[in-house]
Order: sequence, then C-alpha cells, then structure tokens
Amino acid sequence: MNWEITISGFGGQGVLFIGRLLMEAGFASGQQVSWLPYYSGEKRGGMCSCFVNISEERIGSIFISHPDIAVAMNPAAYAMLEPDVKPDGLLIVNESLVKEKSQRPDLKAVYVPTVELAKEVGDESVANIIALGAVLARAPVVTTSSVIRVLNQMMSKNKPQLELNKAALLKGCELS
Amino acid sequence: MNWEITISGFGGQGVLFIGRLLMEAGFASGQQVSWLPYYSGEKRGGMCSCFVNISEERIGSIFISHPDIAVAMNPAAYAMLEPDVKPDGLLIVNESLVKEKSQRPDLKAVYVPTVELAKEVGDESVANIIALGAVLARAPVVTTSSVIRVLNQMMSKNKPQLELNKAALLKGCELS
Amino acid sequence: MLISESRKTSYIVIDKDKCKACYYCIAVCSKNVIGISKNINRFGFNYAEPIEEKAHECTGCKSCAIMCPDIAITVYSSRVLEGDID
Amino acid sequence: MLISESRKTSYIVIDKDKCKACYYCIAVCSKNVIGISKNINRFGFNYAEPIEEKAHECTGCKSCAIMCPDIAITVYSSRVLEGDID
Amino acid sequence: MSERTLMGGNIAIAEGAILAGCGAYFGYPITPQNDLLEHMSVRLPAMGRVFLQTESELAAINMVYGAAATGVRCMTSTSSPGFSLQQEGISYMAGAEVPCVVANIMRAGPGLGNIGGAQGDYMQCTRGGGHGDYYLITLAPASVQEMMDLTMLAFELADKYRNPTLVMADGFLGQSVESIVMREPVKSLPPKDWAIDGARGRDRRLINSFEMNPIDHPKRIRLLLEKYERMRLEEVRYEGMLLDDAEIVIVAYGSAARAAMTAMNRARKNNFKVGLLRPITVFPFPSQVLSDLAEKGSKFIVAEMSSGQMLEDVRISVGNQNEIKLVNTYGGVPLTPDMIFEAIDLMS
Amino acid sequence: MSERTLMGGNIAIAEGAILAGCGAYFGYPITPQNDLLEHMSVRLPAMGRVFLQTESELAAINMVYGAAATGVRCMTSTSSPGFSLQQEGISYMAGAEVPCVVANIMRAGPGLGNIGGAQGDYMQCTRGGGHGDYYLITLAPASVQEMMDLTMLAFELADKYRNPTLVMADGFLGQSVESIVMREPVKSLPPKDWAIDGARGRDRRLINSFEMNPIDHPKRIRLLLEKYERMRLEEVRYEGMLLDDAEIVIVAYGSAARAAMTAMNRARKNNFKVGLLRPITVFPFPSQVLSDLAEKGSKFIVAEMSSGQMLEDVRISVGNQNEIKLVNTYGGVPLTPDMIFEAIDLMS
Amino acid sequence: MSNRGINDMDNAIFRRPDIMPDRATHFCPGCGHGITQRLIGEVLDDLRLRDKAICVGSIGCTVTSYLYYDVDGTEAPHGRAPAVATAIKRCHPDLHPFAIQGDGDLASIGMAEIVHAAARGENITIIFANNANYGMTGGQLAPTTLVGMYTSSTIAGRKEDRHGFPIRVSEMLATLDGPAYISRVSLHNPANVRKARKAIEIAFRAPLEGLGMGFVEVLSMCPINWKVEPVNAPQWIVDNMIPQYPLGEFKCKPEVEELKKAVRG
Amino acid sequence: MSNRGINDMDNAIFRRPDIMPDRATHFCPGCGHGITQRLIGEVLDDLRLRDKAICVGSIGCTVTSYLYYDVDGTEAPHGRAPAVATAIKRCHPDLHPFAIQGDGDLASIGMAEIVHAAARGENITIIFANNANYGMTGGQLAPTTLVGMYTSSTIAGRKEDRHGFPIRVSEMLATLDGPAYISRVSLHNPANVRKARKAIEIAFRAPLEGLGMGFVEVLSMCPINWKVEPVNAPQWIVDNMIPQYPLGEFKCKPEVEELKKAVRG
Ligand SMILES: Cc1ncc(C[n+]2csc(CCOP(=O)(O)OP(=O)(O)O)c2C)c(N)n1
Ligand SMILES: Cc1ncc(C[n+]2csc(CCOP(=O)(O)OP(=O)(O)O)c2C)c(N)n1
Ligand code: SF4
Ligand code: SF4
Ligand code: SF4
Ligand code: SF4
Ligand code: SF4
Ligand code: SF4
Ligand SMILES: [Mg+2]
Ligand SMILES: [Mg+2]
Repeated sequence: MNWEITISGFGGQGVLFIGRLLMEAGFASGQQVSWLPYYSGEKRGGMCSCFVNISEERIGSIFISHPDIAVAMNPAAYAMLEPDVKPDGLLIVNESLVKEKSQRPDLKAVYVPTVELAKEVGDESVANIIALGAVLARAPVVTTSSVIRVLNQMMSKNKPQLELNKAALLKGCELS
Repeated sequence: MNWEITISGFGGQGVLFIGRLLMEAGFASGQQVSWLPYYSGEKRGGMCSCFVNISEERIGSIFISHPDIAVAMNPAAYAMLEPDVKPDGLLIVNESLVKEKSQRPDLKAVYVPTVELAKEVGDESVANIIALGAVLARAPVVTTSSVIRVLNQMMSKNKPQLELNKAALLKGCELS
Repeated sequence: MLISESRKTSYIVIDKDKCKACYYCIAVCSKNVIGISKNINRFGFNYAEPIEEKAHECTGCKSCAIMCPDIAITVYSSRVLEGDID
Repeated sequence: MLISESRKTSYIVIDKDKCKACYYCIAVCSKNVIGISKNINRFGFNYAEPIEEKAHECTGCKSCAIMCPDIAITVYSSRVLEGDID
Repeated sequence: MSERTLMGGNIAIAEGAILAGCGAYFGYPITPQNDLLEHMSVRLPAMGRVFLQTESELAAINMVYGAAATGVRCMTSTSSPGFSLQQEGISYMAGAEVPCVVANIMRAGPGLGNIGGAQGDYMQCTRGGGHGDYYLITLAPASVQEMMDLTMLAFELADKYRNPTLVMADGFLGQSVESIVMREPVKSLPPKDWAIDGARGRDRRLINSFEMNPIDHPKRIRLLLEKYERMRLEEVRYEGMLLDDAEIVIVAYGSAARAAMTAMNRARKNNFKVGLLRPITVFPFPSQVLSDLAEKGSKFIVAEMSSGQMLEDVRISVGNQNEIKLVNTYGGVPLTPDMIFEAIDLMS
Repeated sequence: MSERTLMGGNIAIAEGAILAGCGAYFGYPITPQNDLLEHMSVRLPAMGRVFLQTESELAAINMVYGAAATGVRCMTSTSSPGFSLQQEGISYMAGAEVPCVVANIMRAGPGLGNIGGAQGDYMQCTRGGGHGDYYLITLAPASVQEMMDLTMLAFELADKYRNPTLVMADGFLGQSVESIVMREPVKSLPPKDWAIDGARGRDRRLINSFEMNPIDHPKRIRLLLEKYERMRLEEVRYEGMLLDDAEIVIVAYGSAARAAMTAMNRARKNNFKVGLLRPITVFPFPSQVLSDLAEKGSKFIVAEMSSGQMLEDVRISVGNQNEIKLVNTYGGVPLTPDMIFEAIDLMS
Repeated sequence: MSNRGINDMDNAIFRRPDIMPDRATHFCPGCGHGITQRLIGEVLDDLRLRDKAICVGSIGCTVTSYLYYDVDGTEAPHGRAPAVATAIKRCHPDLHPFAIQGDGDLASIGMAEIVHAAARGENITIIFANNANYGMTGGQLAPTTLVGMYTSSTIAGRKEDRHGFPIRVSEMLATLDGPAYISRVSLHNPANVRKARKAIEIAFRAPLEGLGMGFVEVLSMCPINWKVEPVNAPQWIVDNMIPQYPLGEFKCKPEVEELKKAVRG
Repeated sequence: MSNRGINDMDNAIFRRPDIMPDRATHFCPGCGHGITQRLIGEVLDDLRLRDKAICVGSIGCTVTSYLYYDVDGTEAPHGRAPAVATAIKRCHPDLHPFAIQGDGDLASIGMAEIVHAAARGENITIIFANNANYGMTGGQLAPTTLVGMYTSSTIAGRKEDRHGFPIRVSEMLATLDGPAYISRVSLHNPANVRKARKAIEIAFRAPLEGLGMGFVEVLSMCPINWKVEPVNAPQWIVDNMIPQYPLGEFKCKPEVEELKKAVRG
C-alpha cells in the first residue's frame, strides 16, 4: 500500500508537524516515506501544506495531487482539498473553523471540532494533534503507538508537553 | 581590386595610425574600407598590428591572414608577416630595426631605413610615415595626394606637425 | 442653551482585523485604556481592544497609535459640551 | 702596506634594459650623478645612466633607486682604502 | 541620399542608440568596449540626456532597470565578464517586462581570458542567460553599419516586446572601423502606458517580477512564454548569400561571417557551390530556413569563434541527417577565411 | 549494513559534502536553501572546518575560488538569483581549473519570482552559465539519498577534472524529507600538486585564467575543451526504468522524475508501455541512450518544471524523426503525475 | 444631565495616512517595519508626494513595501535599490524615488551600491531598517548583528574572531561628502518614533531640495527572529542595539539645518 | 698613487629584492605600481615570507602582480581580491595572502568585498594603489578621481553634481572595528617612499600577528593617464592628490603600535 496524505491549514496551525509525526512513525515502522512542505501565498499568514507518502515501495511523486487522506485545518484548505481526495478517501475536516460539509458521496468525511477538543485536553495549541488522532482512528496508515513512540522521543525533555500531546492524540482517536 | 594590407610593429611605432591614413584615403576615394587594430601580447610594449581592406566591393573578412601588402616595423612583425604575404605581394621592411632579408623569390620586399630617413626629415617619430610613403610608391592602393589630403584635414591645427608628416611621406615615396 | 464650558475628550478605535497582538499599545498607554480581547480575529490573534470601563480615561496622547505597527488604531478627539441643554 | 684611512664611497649601476626613462632618478639625485643616454634600449627608450664625470660624487643615498619604478638601479657601497700600498 | 562616414563599431552602437532616442546610458569600463562608454560620456550629456559611469556592471544593469521602468529608452554595454555579472539584473528585467538594450562586445573567456574578440557567450546570450525561463532577442551585427542599424532595431524590438534586447558582437567588430551611411533619428518614441513616471492623475503602477500569489505567478510566466513564441514567429532575421544552388552552406554570424564571405567567394572562384547563411537574430534562430536547406540536402559548415556553441542551434534546426562540420577558433583568435576555405575544400 | 535515517534534501547535501571531506563552505542565505547554510554553520566549525556566511553570493563564489585554489575541497550553495550572480566567478574557476561544488536549489524565476521549486535554470547550468567556452558536470538528484550521494560524487568529479561541478536540484527536493542510508566518509582526498598552499620547498605555482601571451591562451582553452570531451565520454549517468519494451519514454529529472515515475506506474497498470529515462547527469546529457531509444521508434515525453529547457537536449539527441511532447509547469508550480499521465494517455 | 457631554464633533487626530490603502501588512506581530512604513506614509502625505514618489521595493521583509502606498512602485534585486533609485532620479529629476532597505540588503550584498549612491550625492531617500538580522530568510547573521547575538546561522552567538564586527553604517557613510543628511533613530517608544518621523521627513526634504541623499537608519524590532515576545522587543533595542548603534545625527549639511525648521514635531 | 683608492669590497646597499625574479614589469614609464611592487618585495624578503605569502592578483594594471614575486599566486575577478584572500587565510591560517588593488578594483566594483573583509577583521594585507583613475582600461573616472580632474570618461573634468564626490577610502574603512592598521602614504619622493615601505611592513606584520587587516593606501603615479610627463607626476600627487587625500595613519590598534617598534626605517 502507498498512503498519500495531504495536510493543509494556516501557517502556525501545526500542519507540518503532524505530517512529520506521520512520516517519522511510518519510517520507524520500516516503511518508505517522504515529507514535503509547501507554502502557497505569503509566507506569513498564508497557506501551508504538507505532503506525506508512506509506502511499502519506492516512492514516486513527492507532491500529492490526489491524497488518500486529507486533513483540512481551515476553510481554504477545505476548499482546496475536498475536490481532490481520492474516491473512497478519507477527509478530516477541522470543524472548529470549517463550517461546510462535503457533498461527495464517495468520501469518508469526518468533522472534528479540534479546537474545542484540544481545549478539553488542556490547550488549544494541540488542535493539530487531535486531527492526527482522528486520522489514525480511521486509517491504518501507521499505528497510534508508533506515533506515541515518536512523541516520546521528540519530547523526552518536556514531560508536560509530551503528556498534553499524548492526551490530544488519544482524544482524537477516541472519536471513532 | 581588393587590397589587403597588414601593418605590424611595437605599440608606439604608429602602426595603427598609418593604417588609419590608408583607410581614410581609400574612403575619400570612394572605396569600401575596413580597419581593424589587433593587439597581441601585453597591451603595453607588446605587438600591435592593424588590418586594412580597401576594395571596390563589399568587404569580407576584416581580419587579414594573407596580405597583398605588409609593413613590418620590427623584427617580430617581420617574422610574423614575411611567410604570410601573398605571392607577388609587397613587403615593406623597417630596415632600421629588422636586419633579416626575405628569401622568398615571389615577394617584392623593400627595405627602408625608416628611422634614419625620418631623422633626415627632422624627427624619428615619423618613421611610420616613411614606411607608408614606401607603400604608396610601390602599390597603387591609394594615391599619395589622397593621403596628403587626409593629413591636411587631420593636422590642420598643427602646421609644423603637418609639414613634418608630409615631408616624411614624400621622403618615403621617393625611394622607388 | 447654556454652555458652561467645552472640554476635549478623546477615544481610540482599534480595527480588530488589522491587529496582530503585539500589545505595544497596551505597554505604552499610561492610562491603561487598552486590554486584550478574549476573542480572536481572522488571523487567530487575541486582538487588543479598549477596555470599556477605562475608555473615557484616554487622553488622546496617541502613543498607542504611534507605536502600532499595523496602523490598527485611530485616535479621535471630541469636543464635549459641558453644561445644560434644554 | 700602510693604510692611512678607509673611506666609504658609493656608486650606482643602472640596468639599461629595465629602464623606462621616467627619469625619477635624475630628478631626485642631489648630486646630479645621473643623465640621459643618447642611446636607446630594447624598448626604444633613451635610458638613464650615470654620468661618467659625476659618478664619483654619488653619496650612496639610494634616493634614485628608491624612486625607480623598474628596479633598474643597484647602489653599491665601496670601502676605499686611502694610503699607500707598496 | 545620406552621407557616408567612417566609424568604429562600438561608436556606431553608441550613435545608433542616440538616433534611436536612447535617453540614458549606464556602464562600467571594460575592454574592448571602453570607447563606447567614453563616446556616450561626451555625447549624451551634450544632448541633455543621462550618462552615468557606474560603480560596477551590477549597478549598471540595475540602473538600466530603474531608468527603463520609468519608460526611458536606455542601455548599457559591457564585455563578457561584465555580462556575466548582469545576469541577475537581466532576469529581473525580463520578469518585470522592462525594455532595454544591452550590448555585449564579447572577448575571450572563460574567466579573465584575454581582450581578443570572441563569440563564446553565444549560449549565455541566446538562452536567456540568467535564472528562470526567459529569452532575449539577440541581434548579431556583422558590420559597422549593422552595429548602428541593429542597435536601432534593438530599441524598437525591446519596446515592442517589453523585453531586454541584446546586441551581441565580438570585440574585433567593436574595434573595427568601416564606412557607414548615417541613419535618420527616430522621430517619435512609442507611448508607454505601463511606465512608472509618477502617478499623476492616474492609478499607480507597479513594475516587479514577484507575485505574492502563487496562482498568479505562473499566469504571468505564461504570458511571457507566449511573447517569446511570438518573437520566434515574427522576428527571425538572417541574410542568405548564394544559397540557391549551394551544396555547402556556411552558417556564421558576426565577424566570423565576414571571414566566411571571403572564404565563400574564394570557393566560388574554385567552382565549389558554397553559400552563406548569416543569422542576424541568433535568438530567435533562423531554424526554418536551415531546416529547409537541410531538406534540399545541403551540407553545413558552422564557422564560429567559440567551442561550437551555435553548432547546437544548427544541429537542432538541421536534424541528424545532414553532414555538419564545425570550423572554429577560441581564446581571442580571429577566424580566418583560410580555415573556412580549407573546410570547404575537405567537404567538397 | 548502514543505518537508515530521515533527512531533509538540503541537509543531505550538507552531510554529503561533509562526508566527502568538504573543508570549507561559503554561502549567503536565500530561500529555499537556508537550512543547508544553517546546517553547515553548526557542523563545519564543530569539526574544525571552515564555515563563513559571506556578504553576498559574489563573495561566496570568490571565496570558494580562493579556498579551492589552495586545494581544499569546498563548496557554496544558493538558489536561482544567487546562482546568476555567481556566473562570473564560476567562469573564472573553470578558466583557472579550480575544482569546487556549487549546489543550486532552484526556485521559480525569472527575476525575484517566488520561492516555489522549479527547474528553470537548466540552460544556465548545462551550458556553462557564464561567459566563455566552458562546461560543468551537472548532477541532478531525484531523491534525498541522491542529494547526498551525488554531492559526494560531485566532489570526486570536481577533483578528477579540476572543474567546478554543479548539484542542481529543485527547491521541492531541497525541502523534502526522506529516509536515506548514511554513507561512509571519504577516507583519503586526492593530492593536489597544483594547489597554491605556500611555495615551501618547491617552485611557486599560479592559479589564474589569464594569459598575457595570446598564443598560449587558445592552447589552454584547447586543453579545457578536451576535458569537456572526456566528460562527455566518461561521465554520462542516468537511470532507466522499464525501457526495454517502452513505446513511450518519459524523460525527466529531479522531482519531476519522481512524478514521472508515479505516472509511469499508473500507466503500466493501464497497460500503456511506458518507460522512464532519468538523466542523473544533465551535463553531460545522456544523448546516446536517447538516440538509441529513438532508433527503436519510441515516442518521448519530456516532463520538466521549466518552459521546456531540457526539451532542447532531448531534441538534439533524438533528432526530428520521433514524436516529442513537452509536459511542464513553471512559476513554482509542482509537476503532478496527473499531468504526465494525461500526456501518456493522449499520446498512446 | 442626560444631555450633557454630547460629542458634537469627532475628529480623528491620528489615523492611517491617506496614501496608504486600507490593507493589512504581511509583517509579523510587532515588526518595526510596519511603523517605519507608516511614518513614511505620513511624510508622503504631508509633503504631498503621491504624484512624485516612486517606492523602490528592496529584497527583505520590506520587499513589497510598494503594496502599502498608492504611488508608483518597483522592485530592485537584492541590495540594488540605490542603483535603481539613482537611475529613476537621474532620468526624472521631478520624481522622488525612495527605498526601505534591510540591513542584509543594504549593508551586506548592497554595500557597494549604497556607498556609491551616497558618494555621488544622489538625491534619493534611503530608509535603512536595521533589525540586526536577515528577517525574511529566517534570521541569519547580518553585518549589523550584535556581538554575542544568537541568529540562525550563529547559534552560539556572533563571535568577533569568526564572524567579524558589526558595521555602523551611518557612521561609515558619514565619512562621505555626498549625503545631505544621515541619522540614526529607534522605534522603541513613542517619543523615539516621533523623532524617527522627523528624521524621515528631513531625509525626504533634503534630496527634494537637491542637497544630496537623505539617509535614516531605523533600529527596528524583529521579535520573531530575536526570539522575544513582541512586547519585549522595544526594550531589547534599548538594551542591545543602542549601545552598539548610538542614536543621533551623523551628517547634516548646513542647508539641511535650515530645512529642519520647517519640520513639525 | 696608482695603487691608491682600490675597492676592496663592493657591497650592494640597494638591490632588487631576492623574491623578485629578474624580469621587466609591464607598467608604463613612471608608474607607481612598480615602486609599490618593489616595496612589497622588500617586505616579503625581510619577513621571510616566500613560503607563506600568496599573491592575489586583482584586476587593474596590477593584475599580474603575481608575476613579479617568487611566491604562489592567484588572480581574483575584478574587485574580489579581498574575498579570495579571505578564503585562503581562513582555510590556511599559516599562509599569508596579500593583494594590490587599484582604486577602480577596490573602491568601485569591489567596495562590498573590501568593507566586509575589513569589518570581519580578516588577517590579510591589502595594498590599495590609488592613482585616481582606471589605469588599465584607459584612464576613466574612478571613485577616487579628483574634482575637476580630466579622465577619458570625464573629458570636461569631474563635476560633483554629475559625477559625485571622491571617496576617501582609508577614512571610511577606519570607521570599522575590524582593521588593525590603516594608513595613507605617497610615492612622490624618496622620503615618502621610505614611509610607504614602513607602512607596508606594518600592514604585513599586523595580520601576521592575527590583529586584523593591514591596509595601506598608496597614492601612486599614473603619468600616462594623468597626461603628464613621468618626471612631473610626483609633483602632481603633491599638488592634486594630497589635498584631497591627506597622508597619515587612520587606524592603528594599540597592539600594532607595539609592533611598529620592530619596523626599521
Ligand atoms: C541575490 C539574492 N540573494 C539572496 C536573496 C535572499 N534574501 C531575501 S531577503 C534577504 C535578506 C533579508 O534581510 P534584510 O535585508 O536585513 O531585511 P529584513 O528581512 O531583515 O527586513 C535575503 C538574503 C535574494 N532574494 N536574492
Ligand atoms: C567584471 C569586470 N569589469 C570590468 C573589467 C575591466 N577592467 C579591468 S581593470 C579595470 C579598472 C582598473 O582600474 P584600477 O582598479 O584603478 O587599477 P589601475 O589599472 O588604475 O591600477 C577595469 C574596469 C573587468 N576586467 N572585469
Ligand atoms: S499595537 Fe496595534 S497591532 Fe499591536 S496590539 Fe495594539 S492594536 Fe494590535
Ligand atoms: S491615545 Fe494615549 S491615552 Fe488614549 S489609549 Fe492611546 S495611549 Fe492610551
Ligand atoms: S628611475 Fe629607473 S626607470 Fe626611471 S629613468 Fe631612472 S633608472 Fe630608468
Ligand atoms: S645613490 Fe644618491 S647620490 Fe648616488 S646616484 Fe643615487 S641619488 Fe644620486
Ligand atoms: S521576520 Fe522580522 S523583519 Fe521580517 S516581518 Fe517578521 S518581524 Fe518583521
Ligand atoms: S596605465 Fe597608469 S597605472 Fe597602468 S601601468 Fe600605466 S601608469 Fe601604471
Ligand atoms: Mg534585517
Ligand atoms: Mg587606478
């Protein structure tokens, strides 16, 4: 299987970070991976995307035009991604900012109030992690525990931060 | 007829100037002309050549490899030009500096003690004009009077200079 | 109409959609007129806003506006008529 | 051998094939040791040369050499033995 | 009829520019084009136009950018190393669609090389030169007359396409003197409704090569590419000599073409059927005429003062069915009629 | 077996350089390669090697010149506008035969353009770039692994030929992260009996690109040209995928080749006989393999993120008998597998 | 009492300059460039320069400075704004080109261009936004970076022996005969912003009068790359920048002293 | 008497420096560059730098300066000698790169490189041969050309309003913290040549001791482009150049003052 994942939102919403977590987890699981940040518009305040491939085989395009999984963190991202997701693909929508609903019957669209849920676990800064959890809950791209291992490593020096992130991840996963 | 003329010597020997005079005279006589300076070696103290075409027709190469007329003002120029002059061509050799004699039977080689003759007319700085006179005396490339007209124009503000140059030109012509 | 005196008062208006929450304005206002909003603007910033209870203390010194990098602040001066109007 | 005293005298040598005839040397020599040759060198310059009659007046001050842009001048100092040698 | 006069190649560029209404010149000295700059330093101020000797070729090209953005016809001239330094600026101008003329009087490279004439910047001139996708019309004069005429044309084409335009000549041509017919000065310059000359009574204008919006940027580039396509269709210029019956076609430009002409004439005297195709625009390259000649079965001799750079364009045009031979010099050595004649002789 | 690790493309260039014994880095910030410079700013000094952030790209390339002249392996990295500014310096190095590595992480031009990845400097990279006759081996990595491997190779080739060598990648590749196998550090660097490292106990040496003597200059250039000829013979590198039965050959390099691979795989699933020819050296270009494929009657799709610059090399290689189609983007827009697939579909 | 204290007249005593279109900037929160751009906008208004001014964008965070003024604009390659502005002025003495150049742009890659435009006494206005780093590319070392200061390319701080000494550009340019007016100001508090406003106005007026280049170095906040909260950035200037870059005038031709009298504030 | 006054010993008290091969220069008659090159040769001899020195040719009439020393040499593009020398020194602290840069090379196209090498305090030696024009290309205006002076690109003389003001490079660089030693000397008479010799030696010693850049500006004759007879060229310096370019030291770090004591003359 070759998972193609696109995540988009404002710069500052942690879009690149959750892409990176996915890649790291995929890599740790022995898969081929690629990760590509992509800035559209002004660097500051503009749109920010990242493309992640996680695959059993040699990876072709590092740019993804039709993702298997898409995460739309803001309205612009939703407008951009919704038409492009592969048939039968998964679309995670940040319901806190995006008010639209997909009309595509061939999509698995999941609406997640990331900000609200993030607040529930303690801080709205982890809204992105909530969204990542939602991905993991719906698609067997990488295991939740592999992501947690990555978090453990990355945040080994900042325990509270680590706990917050883990909590958010699990909260996101719970939504199934 | 297309006259191809090459003049070489040290920078400072007035090589470019006599080429220019030839060109101007040719131009004034309604011919097509071209003039090209060429520096070989260091700019200062190095070799200096100029190529002049005077022609009835549209001129091809502005660079001349086999001149009809060559003027060698110093030994290096002689070594360079002597083998290249066209069969039946004219080679003017500055005898004041060049001690060699051409062995080519197909050449009209003329040895002119330019410096000495220049001194005779008053100043060794016009050795180049002596050589030009020698050219005019041997080859109907332009008329002597057309060169004098050019000199008249160029030096109208410096009478002694003009007279010196004219004298040198005639001295050179006399040598026939 | 009897106007006993006229007094100048001042107030500021902050364009919340330009504010980037640097809070320079808050730092320089000696009258503590400005505070941080609980709400966020379209950039996602908790923008600065005049604190209602303090707004009238504004002296119109313009310091906040002068320091605002985003030209989010306009300062108004009002002539207030004091006295009785019948 | 009786040597009554020893005196330093100096002289210069000009490498005529390096000289470019700027004549700085001539200008700075307070003893007028240097003149212009009637002959030209391989560049075609009338090079500078010590004037025979003046050569012995050279003080070895080196000014000429110091000013020579072409390092054409070497200055020598000789110890001259004065006295009678038999 | 106009008067004939003697003129140096570099001076003819300067005078051609003046006739074309060049209002400003910015340049930095470099051999073999110092006389061009010096000529401008006298002529332009005398006419109330702008001359500035700049601190570098970088400054020169950016001043040209600034002046051209205001709608003034303007130019710089330089030689190979200086031209390399101007690539960023030229790329900016192409991106911002600013018309100007750059004269590159080529000398021998790479590096400092020497001050002999050369044609080694052909690729740099004909492929845009700097970063990004752009092309410049590149005019290659082969006589002093053309130095003047093509410079004047360069200003026209620059304005027509809002693009920098090159006059590319070798140093030999720049230094040579020939007789020319003086041209009439251009009477009226085209209006420039895009120029930034002060937003008096109108909306403000911008001249730039940057789009914040990543969607608009490719759009902009597409327009540029369409422009280059139009150049390819409309601006090809060349001179053909004795091509009708030619079995061998010499392809040469600049002073190499002059040598080629002599060689051709000599060959004709020896009954070789030789013609000459002289590109006047090297971008756009006269590919069609070459491929037509190739169809007829010609052989080709490419004569140039470089390692064989134009050869590539000839190859693309001709394809791989016809014989193509390169005759060349480099390192500041002039190409002689002999060398070309020898190649003709061998090929016949 | 070596360890796998995750690494960014630009970082892989830096680490590859370090493994290759790069003793000095000189560079100026420019997006999208700032992380390369920043990485070097930490790594090199920690190893006792030289890192210097320079005042400009001009200074950077000339510092590379100076360092390389002393025999140190060294490099700079930049992106398109900065690369344009370095052409004079690169020309000097080619002329003086000084080996070094220059990484150009291309962004969209012309001019300021934008910071999206692009392949618009192809002509500039593959035709020498600056003034005069010279060429540079140009390596075009298509993965993070190759960013490392080809950088190491670039240092080898630079020394082998005493010539600047380019690593040319698009900004997308530079910013991407992939897993790679770390390489072993190069153990011994080649001796340099030409380097100016102090004339201790030997005759003095000179590193320059200028010959006073006009006779010697062309000789020198001839040696250079022979060197480029050797490169053409010995250094061509490419990857072929599924070429044996391919009726359509996609030619693509860099991240465009990655998109092409996806498109090819999709096409194969749809039973189109499609192969991929991925030049790893774009100079020297793998012309022979292309002309062999052309002989077999293949059609070609050239997929690149430029206006069609590599297209020219494909045309020269293939000749004018086979169909060649260009699929491209520009202005910082990534090339997608869709676009290439569509072209395959149309062509089949 | 109900009808006491009625506002009979609302008068904006501070508002967006007319010449600045109503759009948000692209700068980071607390970026000094926003203040500098506004001050220039005020001067453009006051001197009624809409028809004359040409905004020359220069590469750095102020590259699109032209977006914020309703005047003609262009965009110079990195470091070359003084060259572009020079040509505009030379060709159109009636126009008034100005540029906001960053410290990377002006003091690093563009050093030759600023020195020469200054030496030539070009009648242009250069506002030199010194934030001691390369903002746009992510906060690397600039020629103006302070000794010891962290940047993304000097993560252990600038060290004299390895990275050299910060350049005091105003002092350096003041050795030239060309410039009419050179001063250094800071944006760290309202009083200093007012002084900056005044300096900028002089830097416009002097070249407008043909007296030579007007040059103002503005010490400017870059909280994001200084890694400080915006609200602490002004104090960072006071603590770190002003000791190295003292405020004041470094050049003021006598004719400019005259001009100053006309400047408000 | 015949045997009186015999020379028993001939001792060259002034001769060609050992490090300078016996070849003629390519300079014009009376060119100051010849003197400068010789002075450097003397210093290379005295400091025994044959094994360490790297002569960086820079484009101008001194481009082939490396031909005149028996040391390793290279050739920088026009204006870039300080960059080339910087890299050599950084990579080989044991080597000692030096360059003779013309005023076109250093003060015009190479302004950014010299300012930055100076600001960084690179331990290199730069000899700045100021002859107030571009010698090599035929005598055009240089940034150092004097007001009123004829050049081939200012045939009516340099005018401040059109061509700007001459740059006093030494004074300008002296505002930087990096250089160890900056002085201006002249070649117009033997006494001044002696001073020049001393300054050049200090400019070598200071960076050799790691104190920063050694920089000497040499006012140098260019008779051919000044259109004066060589023999009048020294006076031309006195009359025209020194008033604009006063001689003296502009920077001397305290440690350099110490060093001076070791310098002869
Ligand atoms: C030739 C070139 N080199 C490098 C860059 C990349 N670049 C863009 S802005 C910049 C420096 C910005 O710093 P500064 O001038 O201080 O402005 P700031 O962003 O700090 O305001 C650089 C190096 C470029 N665009 N062009
Ligand atoms: C990039 C570049 N631009 C221009 C030149 C031409 N050029 C050679 S030397 C020189 C200036 C020489 O003047 P200066 O530096 O004062 O040295 P001088 O000859 O007076 O000693 C110039 C402009 C060049 N070689 N390279
Ligand atoms: S100064 Fe301006 S941008 Fe900053 S917080 Fe106040 S209103 Fe907002
Ligand atoms: S104008 Fe003065 S008093 Fe009023 S809010 Fe602003 S800073 Fe405070
Ligand atoms: S100073 Fe030297 S070069 Fe000049 S005239 Fe005297 S010996 Fe000759
Ligand atoms: S050493 Fe002194 S005295 Fe002797 S020739 Fe030279 S200048 Fe004259
Ligand atoms: S990076 Fe710094 S200079 Fe640039 S916009 Fe942000 S705060 Fe301003
Ligand atoms: S032109 Fe001037 S600087 Fe150059 S060699 Fe001649 S005298 Fe010396
Ligand atoms: Mg900055
Ligand atoms: Mg000079």
